Amino acid sequence: MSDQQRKPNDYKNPLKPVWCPGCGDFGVVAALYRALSQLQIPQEKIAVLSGIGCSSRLPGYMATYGFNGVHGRALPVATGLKASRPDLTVIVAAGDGDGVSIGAGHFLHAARRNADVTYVMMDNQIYGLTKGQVAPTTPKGDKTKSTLYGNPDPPVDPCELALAAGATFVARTFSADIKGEVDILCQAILHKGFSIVDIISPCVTFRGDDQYDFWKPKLRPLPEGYVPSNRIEALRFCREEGVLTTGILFKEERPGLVEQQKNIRRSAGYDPAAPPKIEELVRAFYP
Amino acid sequence: MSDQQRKPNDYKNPLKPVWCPGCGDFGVVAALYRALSQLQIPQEKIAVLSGIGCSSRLPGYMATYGFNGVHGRALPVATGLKASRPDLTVIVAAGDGDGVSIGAGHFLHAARRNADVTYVMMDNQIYGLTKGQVAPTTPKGDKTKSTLYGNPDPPVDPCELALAAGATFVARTFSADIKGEVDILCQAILHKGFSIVDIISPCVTFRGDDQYDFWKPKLRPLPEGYVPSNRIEALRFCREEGVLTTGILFKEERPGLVEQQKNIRRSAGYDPAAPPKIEELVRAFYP
Amino acid sequence: MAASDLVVGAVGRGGDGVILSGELLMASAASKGLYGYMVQSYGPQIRGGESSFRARFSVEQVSSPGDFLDILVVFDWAAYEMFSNELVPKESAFVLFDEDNPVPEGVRLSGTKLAAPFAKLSKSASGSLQAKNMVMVGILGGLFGFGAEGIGAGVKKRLAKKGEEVIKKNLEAFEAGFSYGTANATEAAGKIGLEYSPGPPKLVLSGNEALALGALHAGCRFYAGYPITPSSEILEFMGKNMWKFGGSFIQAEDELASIGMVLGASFGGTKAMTATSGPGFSLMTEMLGLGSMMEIPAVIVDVQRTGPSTGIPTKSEQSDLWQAVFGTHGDAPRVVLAPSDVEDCFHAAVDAFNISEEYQLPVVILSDQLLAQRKVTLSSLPLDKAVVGRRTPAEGDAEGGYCRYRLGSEDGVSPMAVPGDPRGIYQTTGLEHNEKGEPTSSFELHEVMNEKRYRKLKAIAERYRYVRRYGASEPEVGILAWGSSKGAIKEAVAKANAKGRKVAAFIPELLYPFPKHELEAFLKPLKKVVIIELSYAAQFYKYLKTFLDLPEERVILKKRSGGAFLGVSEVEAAIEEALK
Amino acid sequence: MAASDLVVGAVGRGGDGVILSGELLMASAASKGLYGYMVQSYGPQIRGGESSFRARFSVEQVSSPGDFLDILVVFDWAAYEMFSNELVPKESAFVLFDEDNPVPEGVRLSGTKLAAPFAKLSKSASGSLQAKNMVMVGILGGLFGFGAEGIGAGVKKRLAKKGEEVIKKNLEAFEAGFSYGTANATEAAGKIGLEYSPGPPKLVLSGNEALALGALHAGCRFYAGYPITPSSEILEFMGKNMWKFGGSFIQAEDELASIGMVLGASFGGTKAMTATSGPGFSLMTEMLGLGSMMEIPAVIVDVQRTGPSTGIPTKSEQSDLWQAVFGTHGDAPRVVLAPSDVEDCFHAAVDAFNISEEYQLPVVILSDQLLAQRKVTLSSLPLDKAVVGRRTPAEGDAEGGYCRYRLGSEDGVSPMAVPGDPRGIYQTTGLEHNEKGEPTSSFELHEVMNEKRYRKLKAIAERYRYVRRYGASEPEVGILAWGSSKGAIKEAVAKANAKGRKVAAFIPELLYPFPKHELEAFLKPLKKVVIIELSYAAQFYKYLKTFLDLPEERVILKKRSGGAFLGVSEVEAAIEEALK
Ligand SMILES: Cc1ncc(C[n+]2csc(CCOP(=O)(O)OP(=O)(O)O)c2C)c(N)n1
Ligand SMILES: Cc1ncc(C[n+]2csc(CCOP(=O)(O)OP(=O)(O)O)c2C)c(N)n1
Ligand code: SF4
Ligand code: SF4
Ligand SMILES: [Mg+2]
Ligand SMILES: [Mg+2]
Repeated sequence: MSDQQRKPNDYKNPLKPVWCPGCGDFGVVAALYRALSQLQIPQEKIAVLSGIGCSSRLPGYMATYGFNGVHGRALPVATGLKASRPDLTVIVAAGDGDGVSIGAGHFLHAARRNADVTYVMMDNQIYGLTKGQVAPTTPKGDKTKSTLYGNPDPPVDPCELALAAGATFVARTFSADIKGEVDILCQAILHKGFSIVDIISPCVTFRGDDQYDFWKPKLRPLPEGYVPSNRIEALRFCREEGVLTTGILFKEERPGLVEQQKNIRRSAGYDPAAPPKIEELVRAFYP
Repeated sequence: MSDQQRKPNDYKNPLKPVWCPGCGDFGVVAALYRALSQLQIPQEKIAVLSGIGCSSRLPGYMATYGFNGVHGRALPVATGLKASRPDLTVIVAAGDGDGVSIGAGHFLHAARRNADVTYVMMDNQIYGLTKGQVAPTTPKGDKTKSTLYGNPDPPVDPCELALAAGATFVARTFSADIKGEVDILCQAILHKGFSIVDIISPCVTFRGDDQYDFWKPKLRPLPEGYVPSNRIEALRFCREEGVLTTGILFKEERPGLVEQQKNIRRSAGYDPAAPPKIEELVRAFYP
Repeated sequence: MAASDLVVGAVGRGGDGVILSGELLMASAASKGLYGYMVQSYGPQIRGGESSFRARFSVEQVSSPGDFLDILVVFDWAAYEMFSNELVPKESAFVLFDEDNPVPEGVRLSGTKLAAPFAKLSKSASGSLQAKNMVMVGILGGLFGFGAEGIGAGVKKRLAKKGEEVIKKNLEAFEAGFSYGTANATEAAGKIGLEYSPGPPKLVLSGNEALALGALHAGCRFYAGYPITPSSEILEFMGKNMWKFGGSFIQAEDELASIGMVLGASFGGTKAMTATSGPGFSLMTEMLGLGSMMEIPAVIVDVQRTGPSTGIPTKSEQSDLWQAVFGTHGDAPRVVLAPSDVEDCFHAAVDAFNISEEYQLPVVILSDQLLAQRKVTLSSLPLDKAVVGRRTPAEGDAEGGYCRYRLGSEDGVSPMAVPGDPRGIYQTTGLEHNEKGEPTSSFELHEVMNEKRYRKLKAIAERYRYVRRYGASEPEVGILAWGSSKGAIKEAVAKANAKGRKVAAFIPELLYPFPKHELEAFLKPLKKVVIIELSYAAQFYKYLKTFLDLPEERVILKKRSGGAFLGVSEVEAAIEEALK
Repeated sequence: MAASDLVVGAVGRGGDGVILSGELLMASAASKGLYGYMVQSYGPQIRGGESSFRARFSVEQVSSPGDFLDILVVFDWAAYEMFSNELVPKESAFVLFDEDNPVPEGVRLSGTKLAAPFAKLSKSASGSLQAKNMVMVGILGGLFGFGAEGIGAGVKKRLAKKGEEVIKKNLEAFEAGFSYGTANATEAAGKIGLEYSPGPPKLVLSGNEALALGALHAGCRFYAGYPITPSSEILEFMGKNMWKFGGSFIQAEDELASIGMVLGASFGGTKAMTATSGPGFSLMTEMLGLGSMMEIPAVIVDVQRTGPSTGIPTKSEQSDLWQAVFGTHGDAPRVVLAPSDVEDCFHAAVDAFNISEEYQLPVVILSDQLLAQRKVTLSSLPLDKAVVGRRTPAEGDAEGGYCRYRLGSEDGVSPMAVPGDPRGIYQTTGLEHNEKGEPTSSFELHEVMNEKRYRKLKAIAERYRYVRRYGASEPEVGILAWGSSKGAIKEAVAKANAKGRKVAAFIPELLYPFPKHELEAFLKPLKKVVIIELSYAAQFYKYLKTFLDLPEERVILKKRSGGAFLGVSEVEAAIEEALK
């Protein structure tokens, strides 16, 4: 494998996805296959992690290392993996409930730490796997299985939260726009530090079969010449009504977790060529 | 009590605080006594809740109902209490670790729901109770018990997070500025919906005895004529370096949790005068 | 001679409408006063995937979904493969399938095969294939003389939202099927039809619904929860109905918040509940301990599914017992109730609130997927069941200063003030505390406060002994089990008794504190004790050992993993082994 | 005749420097090759509050902090009130206090009272009152002939950061105290001085430090944790030292994240650990189950404190046993180790990593506050202790496709590929899965996978039987206990043996799977079995019953809440009762 060209399908494993026909998540995984192929990252050097949700089934369809853990906690797992194995490309696939409801705290902290992980948020504004309850991204007023009288709460915007928490790469795209997605995913994966790609990924079963028709006219690329370097500017494309701006909203260079940890090791005097002996540590405990 | 004037000391119970001499939290509790006295809220109509931390000891010093629960989870407890007992004034006292580390997810969601709770964040940029480890608010580079080589991560700003999550009242003040604090606390308590008051409250023991000298020259009130109605404008006073702007950064009217729930009850046909019988519900289960 | 008991199964995939057809059969049975019991199964796909039901109808109360089918309907043979373990027809069964979709090579199953024109009749009667399920219900009615009446009401109710036109088409498809069935009713088919005289209509309820109804009856006016299979129906029920009763409902951000909200509401004097399944329940254990320490009433429902970790979310198991009884750090008393049938779920909810409010501690209800998601018919719910409230400070209790944790009461309970009461102002804490609730690190206080908290369990154990006992009054073999296993056991015991076997079953519904004396009395005369449970680690067996000395030499342990129901024949085999 | 064993206690409040003086005494003892054992106590205030230490010094290894004091130093009588239960002087003791601060009316305590000029000498020698503690150490040295030598090095090391000037002043204060003490050494005072011949210097270590050292020795190269008393020293140690070994350290946002990070690192092939106390441990149980299901090595340290809930965070208890053994939903095998002294903490860490890596499952180390935060002297640490690694796919293991969860191995373990290995690519899940790791809802697979996961425990039980046994070889009375209680028990057993009592103690250090056969062998000859534990709910006793049949009629249960150490005399009383 290592010498020949890796095709998108080489990142796909033989399992047939259990997603509903028409689910947006098909687009996301297809874009991911292509992005990885474009970057030619060896399969064995990639780990895709997730929590629980329809979206979190994604690692199971990859021909890479995969980890489908518990609901809401994929980011800590990914952070631990990346910190200890900087040589791996670490990608997290998450649902909006997984990421900004039960996992909201971890999301903020992964962004703050600038953990070198690509966070692929499959944002469908609903709880898919548990069959249609309200998500923190569900529009206000919407009726769902758990908000029969209309969702009383305004939605949060994952990109806005990421910006507030200090994320260094924040982008938004649409699951059916494979080309746009592949491009953004490639950049996100190449980014040093925490990158979030908020992908609107329709749940046709619980948000309705018309989701694609609903979203398509709303999509709007970032304005020509937009430079994604100002946090406050980026916020103008968050929490939008009526439109959905796609593209890289924000990007900043700041040392990632891996680099920070390398620096600390250096300050602490770690010498890979001559690792210390435990005896030296023990000596400090003599009076 | 109900007829006579309630003095600040009437909100104080006889327990002697266990805070270190000089701790900023003394200022916070003193301001709270005064604010409640100013508002003349009956003690028995107030509940002060907290998690765990030096700051979370606060409810124990109040002559009101109090609940000192577990680390990081005071906001859900407060939300449950307020939703079911809208007649009570519900205040949460939290540390920065309690609120934006372990409790970060709850913080976001209480703000999003606009739960009618006043969140008093006693922000000391450190873990006090556990004796000096790094907090998510600790400045980058600072040495603490757990960051001996300097904190690698940038701090988060609780006000910025609150804004991103949809909080409707966001203010900042300083623990030793009792007058400013009392004023802001009064407004926060009167606010319908979620209000956060980020109070810089020095930990003299683990941040140094010079904390007051460090902060005082940095304090700056909001510019003359500032109208706290624009979220993006408010963000300019977040994550500041060198200065610390105090005052009400943002305020917005949006139905709080209590009002929302009242509306839903109305839509569902609840009639307090003629509450339904369980029999009626059961009837629906006959074929 | 027609049977008094009929087990029907059907399987198909998305679009086949299998589940709806099962529900219509249940509705029709209920409307005629028949007993019914239905379980459903799904493949991993949310829409368009495989699904099946099995339903049992009877003139007498049934307590299990039966082992083998009398009638099997297959819409899709690939889907059948998936559930073939769960849907095994009898030798005497009829297997129906679409004539366009014959039994594939290699599929071997017993019973008489009948090809029927599901698709064709659907198309001709309703203009589309969508009404295949209605045709099927019709054919069953015609062939086996069952389910014909009352179906109209069921269709109207279930499809009300879809409008007149849809209802009409569906009814037409049903009629087409029914005529076909009647016309083709062979003598053989007639034999397995149900013979019954209609009675007053029955309720159709799932365990989750019964539990939620019980909670509302008990006065629950606050619910916070987070969706999780197989408990979500409780959340959805509350999200729909709590408002009508003037209560509050919150879908929390996670389970940590759910239980936090419940404790907050209960601190405020409102009866409060949350429901979840294993993964969420594990997250709740820290605050379960807080409730125990602060002595706050709270009802926590854990609808068990197959574990560990995410396990098999849609299947039943009995492996959260340890977590319910022993979970959380420290010595934290709580009560654990385990309903064992759908009606019990209602009772358990009321009892849980009563115990929790009266004794001021968290009560866990251990339900399970089979109990929670099956639908059964019930004659009624006991809506006059007594409901008790919390002990609040009476005149005099606040004399000399109100003490939230006053020592000295016999049952360990001290009056709990409700915020708003000026005489009862107190501050509570999860730290160890003195009588007033002030933090302490005194060992002596810790010991007396532990004693106070545990004294409540003693009082509860003396007062409540929820136990179900079935079978022979002087048994030689006794079966010990809990939860949804009861159904199959009850039935197997009845069968064994009918054959003259001296067998009885003991099903504790109060698991902690355990009704020890009752069990000891039950065990005494036994020659053999059979413990049956669906937990690989034998959690029930080992738990019993913590509290009493089992007569090991007489014990036969029948434990296995969950993921498949306990079958009546499995229990029968265990009984025969014990009698040998 | 001078004693071979000396117990010193001191109490004061913020600014008195009590704790530092204790540490200096320990350092001085260690530098002379003496054995030492020190515990500290604090009031609830972080700074300026009450604090105390008690330290025991001896020429022989001691395993408990002793019951009563030979010397008590009181800087502040109000502070003394707070700890008076923990610091009870013997009849023959000397009680020292500042001459300006005499024994208040109403304080009654035994021993000879000695007023000493702590403040005055501090002022005159160092110019401030800050060096009172040094004067105290000096006076003790002068009076009782102990601790004088080696103190200089200790002061220099401890105060290095404060600079030359401070060190000089402190040493001068020490000298002033020492001269005063020597000049005033009464004959009586000489009597309780220690007589010893200096040996090679010893290590001074706490259990938390020993455990962290063990982890690094075992190859732990990833640590994630969240601060919590009494485990934070492990976090702080790792935050300081992990980097030097090229590893990673993260202070996580909470305990859910801590264990998540550990599982992530371990999935990547790195040995990983987290440490917490009860409240954090409760939060970890969901992902403990994930580790068990995914078969991922992970070491989780729970340093127990008094519960339930927040309890008494600074005091020891043995009440997280149930959570460690039974916590999490579902049937989730894990291993539980319980070190019983400071040196054991080192061993337990290495053993935990060895077992965890070899058998691919989470291992919990149950430490406790008394074990974790006490400081003792040790001759050495066994840095040659063997360390083993994980079974990874060998040549041929991936033939026909790599199966992460290959069935069929005798010990249930299947080779685990490390990301980066192209032949070992797999996807793991917390759902039940087949050999490849693909999700399944098959009951049959669930059963065999449960069996596979539990088979590991059988293999471990056969291979490891960590048990400590003390006392008579043919005992009549046997004591069963675990964890830090061992110290007092060992000492009480030795005393009883010296009096000819046939007593022995059995301390399992592998709690789960339990060394059943060893215990049965131990129990057989006993007339009486005394079970001693610091858990109100008797978690150990009840846990033992789950796995074996205790001879109930011969069992004496001595259980109580934690919050105060188990005393040697308490154990002696239990022994006498059993012998009666
Ligand atoms: C601790 C825990 N709580 C709840 C669940 C149940 N659960 C599974 S997925 C899910 C949410 C699904 O929504 P989302 O994360 O948006 O993913 P989607 O299915 O929409 O892709 C929930 C609540 C669980 N598995 N674990
Ligand atoms: C679940 C849990 N984890 C950890 C702790 C230990 N703990 C107590 S307070 C605290 C943090 C204190 O910092 P902060 O919230 O900023 O409050 P402060 O003491 O600074 O006021 C921690 C980690 C705990 N009590 N519970
Ligand atoms: S339920 Fe929704 S999110 Fe889940 S697979 Fe189906 S369409 Fe996709
Ligand atoms: S440790 Fe810091 S935060 Fe805590 S009481 Fe002392 S000064 Fe205040
Ligand atoms: Mg979603
Ligand atoms: Mg703090």
